Amino acid sequence: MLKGRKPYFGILVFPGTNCEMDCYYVLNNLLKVNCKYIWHQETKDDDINAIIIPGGFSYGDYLRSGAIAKFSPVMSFVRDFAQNGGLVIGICNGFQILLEENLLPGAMLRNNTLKFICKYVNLKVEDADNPFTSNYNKGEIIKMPIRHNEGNYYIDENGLKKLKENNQILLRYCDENGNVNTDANPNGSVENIAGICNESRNVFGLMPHPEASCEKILGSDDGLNIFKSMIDFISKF
Amino acid sequence: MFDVEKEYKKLGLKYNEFLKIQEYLGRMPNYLELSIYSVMWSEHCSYKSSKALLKNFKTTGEYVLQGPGENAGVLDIGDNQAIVFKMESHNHPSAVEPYQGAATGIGGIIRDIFAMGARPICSLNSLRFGKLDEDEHQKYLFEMVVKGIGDYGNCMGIPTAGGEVYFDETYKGNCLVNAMSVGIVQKDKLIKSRAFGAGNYVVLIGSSTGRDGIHGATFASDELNEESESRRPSVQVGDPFMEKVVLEVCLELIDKNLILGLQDMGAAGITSSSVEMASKGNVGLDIDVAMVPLREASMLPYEIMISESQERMLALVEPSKLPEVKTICNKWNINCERIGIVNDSGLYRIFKGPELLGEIPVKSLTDGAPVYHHKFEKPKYFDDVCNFSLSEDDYLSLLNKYTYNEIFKKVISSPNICSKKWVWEQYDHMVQTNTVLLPGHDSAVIRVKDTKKAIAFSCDGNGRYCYLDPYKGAIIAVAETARNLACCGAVPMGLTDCLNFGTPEKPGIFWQFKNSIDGIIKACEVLEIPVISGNVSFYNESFGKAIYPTPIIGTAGLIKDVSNLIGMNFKDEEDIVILIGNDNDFKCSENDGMGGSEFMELFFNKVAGKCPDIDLSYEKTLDKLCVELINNGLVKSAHDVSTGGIAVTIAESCISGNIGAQINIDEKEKNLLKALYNENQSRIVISANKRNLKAIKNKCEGSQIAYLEIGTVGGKNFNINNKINIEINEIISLYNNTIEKIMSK
Amino acid sequence: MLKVNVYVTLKKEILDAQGLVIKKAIKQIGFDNVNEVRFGKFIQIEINDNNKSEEEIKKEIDYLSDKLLANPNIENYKYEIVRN
Amino acid sequence: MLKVNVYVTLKKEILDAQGLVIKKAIKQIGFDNVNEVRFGKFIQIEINDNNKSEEEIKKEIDYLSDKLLANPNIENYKYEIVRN
Ligand SMILES: Nc1ncnc2c1ncn2[C@@H]1O[C@H](COP(=O)(O)OP(=O)(O)O)[C@@H](O)[C@H]1O
Ligand SMILES: [Mg+2]
Repeated sequence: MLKGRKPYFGILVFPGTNCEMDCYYVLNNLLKVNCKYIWHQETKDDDINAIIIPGGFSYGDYLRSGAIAKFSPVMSFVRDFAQNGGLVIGICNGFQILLEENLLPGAMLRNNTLKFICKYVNLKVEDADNPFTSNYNKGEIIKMPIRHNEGNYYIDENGLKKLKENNQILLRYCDENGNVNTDANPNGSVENIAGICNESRNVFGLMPHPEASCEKILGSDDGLNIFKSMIDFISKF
Repeated sequence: MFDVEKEYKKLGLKYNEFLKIQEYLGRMPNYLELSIYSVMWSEHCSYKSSKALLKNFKTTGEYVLQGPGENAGVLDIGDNQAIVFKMESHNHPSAVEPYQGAATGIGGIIRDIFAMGARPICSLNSLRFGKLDEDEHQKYLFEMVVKGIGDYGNCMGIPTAGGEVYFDETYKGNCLVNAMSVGIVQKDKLIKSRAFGAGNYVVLIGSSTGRDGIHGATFASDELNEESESRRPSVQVGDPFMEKVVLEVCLELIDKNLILGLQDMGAAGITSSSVEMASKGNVGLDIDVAMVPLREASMLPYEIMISESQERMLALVEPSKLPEVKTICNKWNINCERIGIVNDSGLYRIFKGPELLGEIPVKSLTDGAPVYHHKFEKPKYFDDVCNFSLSEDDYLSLLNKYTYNEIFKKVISSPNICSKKWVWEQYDHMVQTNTVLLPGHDSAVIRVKDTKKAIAFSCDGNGRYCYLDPYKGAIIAVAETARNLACCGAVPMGLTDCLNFGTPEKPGIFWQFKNSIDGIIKACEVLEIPVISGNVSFYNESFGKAIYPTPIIGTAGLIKDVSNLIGMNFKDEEDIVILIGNDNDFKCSENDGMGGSEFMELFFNKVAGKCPDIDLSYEKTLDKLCVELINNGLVKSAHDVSTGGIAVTIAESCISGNIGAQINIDEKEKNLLKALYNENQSRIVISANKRNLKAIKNKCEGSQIAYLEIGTVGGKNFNINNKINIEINEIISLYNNTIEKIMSK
Repeated sequence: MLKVNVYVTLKKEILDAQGLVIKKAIKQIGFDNVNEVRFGKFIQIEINDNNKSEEEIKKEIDYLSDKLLANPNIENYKYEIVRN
Repeated sequence: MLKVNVYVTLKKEILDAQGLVIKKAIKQIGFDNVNEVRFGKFIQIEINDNNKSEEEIKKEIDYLSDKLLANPNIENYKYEIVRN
């Protein structure tokens, strides 16, 4: 029911969100698809068929990143939307919110460096059989920036096992040759995990910023295929 | 009753100032009034020591829409767009409480930018600390200041895309934290701070008011000593989340045409912001302290009036628009209270409900503030220190101790030279997706979406040069920023400054100040860069010893077509390395460019000698030429020679390009160490494909700029005259990891 | 009036990077008999007493802690209620 | 073995931005009888007992708290020593 329509992205805005315009620019100006902002107090929206929870510091990331945003009225809409198979992507703070909301398993700890990290990293596409990374080849190495304080992904052993069994790990930090090792792990994440999806593969969270790597002039356009994958998925019959 | 005679001193007022207040009022002030005068007449708010000199800056020019006088200066960048920027110091608060001091410094300068209606698009910072090695306190300050800047800017979603950091003993007791913020605005959405129209409301938006920062403005206008410890409560703390919300609220209010004026609250809180609004509009104002949302109910009226609680703005609102203003503030869940009303009496009146607590003529607080013309005199150190130069023997004995390789490695891993990656990786420098030249190059470059344009920014200032010659040192600071812009293909449009000096009442210090200002004036005149905003920070002394005079310059330049951007990194094997500009190195000039150099400090532990010379009109021609070469696509990289000399410049182009180079410097006429490490001005190292050499040479000749081929890009080694020969990987690791190593020790 | 002090700590099995750094610093200062340091949060909540039973209040605080103050995936909490 | 629990809180007069945001969130969840929320740190230190006197240990912890755990510009601390 969601497929075969013209893509229409809703970009959530919480107080403290700060990447909403960057997402808007990519969708509206670069990819020329419909998109609009959705204020955190909204409880429904009938136009959209994909949701982006953008990066930033919702509620200042006070207490715990993402912890307070999950109480916003819009989140019950997001939950319903996801349960009905709608595509939801959470980027950075958006990923943290999805974890807090339990739409994705695991939790975020502070970077093991105890510092904010802003830099380009290499990522390995671990799975291309989902609506978010289908435009890449499995095993492809892509470059995107990370910009976060709390991107140290944690999940317990059972959870990890399940993630692996269901191919829910979509992106891992790696070096430029694709080696996934401790040296290439910027923040201490379990098994270099940078992005995961849920079991039904329609909710995706990642720490790197695809919206900030969609133009060569910024240093990389590798992020574009995330959005293109989603658009293809929605448009397909 | 309070003892007014005793209190004025405690508030930092001088006797003659106290008399002047009585004269303005025609009576004794009460404590509230006295407090208001003391903050308004503090150096920080009144510029009483510097006003007379700052008047002489050139403040108009081709691009200038708004010079000094508003919250920030404004430059026209075409297409109905303008950029707004200013730099400000937060030195004293950062010395006492580095994390919060730096954070609130960033918060403060950002408010100045959106007070003009602009959306902040970039921040830069200039930092100075004592030497890091073996000094845990300096490391702590550095760590916390960087964290404070990062946490605040990152949360705001404003890229901190540039800056500079230097370490020198002179800043040990008095670090410098200067922050610059830049915003962009549609010209027709620019808003001013002027209050007008009797009956219009003054509305406070943002955080509630607490006791923090009381007497902060007077604190900033004082030397640091044992007593500053006990006055610590004046430290304010920042709430970047609140500021982000306040920013969005203010921009929404302006966008919907709901407000008539806007002013940020900085030093001296409600008092200075409201008085400035009234003074600029030549009106009077009634403030009701009972309307101010408080954090602690027990606050006294004077505390409310001068509290420096952060993240607050004052808006001028037409009464009929107040409900709509409130609706928007409610949507964002922040305070919005009408605390004042414009009157046409010219009086500033403070009420608590119906009760009148104080009454002061507005203009007596601003235009009527005292102006000082301090004495100035060449300081004693001057002749001594400048009459020094390294002898040939000095160089020889150094070469007896170290090899060329060892010397170079020491230079490239000096904290003043090496990469500041440790710093900028803690700053979100990419948010807003406009940073097209990442930190590490000569300027921060921010593109303007939906146009071909980009804006380049560079911050610079060299305290050592200014110590050796404040006039020339200040000129060099301006010239260095212009040259940094030129290396990115940008034409300078205007600058902001932050002037960090010691105690202005000392004639030697005031001499430094006066000469620095004259230097800036001269440089601005020749290079045609107007001053559009700035800030003065005096009393940068600890235990009676002043820092080196440190004027910091932040310049903005326009890049017409961002697709021409090249960066400083060497690109391809077999490209030719060319030095363009000042060829004094290869002749024998009187000034060897070693005075105040990093080399001299590093190996001889001395800051002495003659400040390098600079010929401003030559500099201007060189910069123009560089931009032309870039715009014509003739060169592949450009990087200017600055601290550390040409060896460092070439190495940085290799490091950022991850490629080696073979360099041959003609040593016939002078020793190689001098040639490599002198800091002579007006030089740029470019690289180009062989086929473009002729065209480049012709252009240089046409501009009468010296052209010299000095080597070839390529290979895995950094090689100069076969005397320095090191694998590029080793250099990269030294350059990139030095600070991290020191900081994790 | 009621005061509730909530203490949130990382679960034992989770590496506490902040705690480790503090431990290192404590050792550096010269206290080498430190064994372990755990870093947590301390949240003081003041509630207008509304004559709720201890039971009810506990239920509320548990709810709050579970949903907001602590993330049960990584954190434990405990609390105490102080009446005055 | 000794356990020291150190509680670090912002001084009363210092803006507690985190506390304010948490308070708003608690209200939003539906507990509108919250008066105030203060956000602080909770540091648990485990020390190998070395037969130091209570006195000595207190001196050490005071020193630690002052220098490292709390920022005296803006924070207060208190602690308790638990022996087991
Ligand atoms: N505090 C800082 N914040 C952000 N970037 C910085 C900082 N310090 C240095 N940088 C970056 O490092 C690079 C080199 O700085 P600097 O040595 O001052 O350059 P230059 O010698 O060309 O003036 C620049 O790109 C600058 O923006
Ligand atoms: Mg430069």
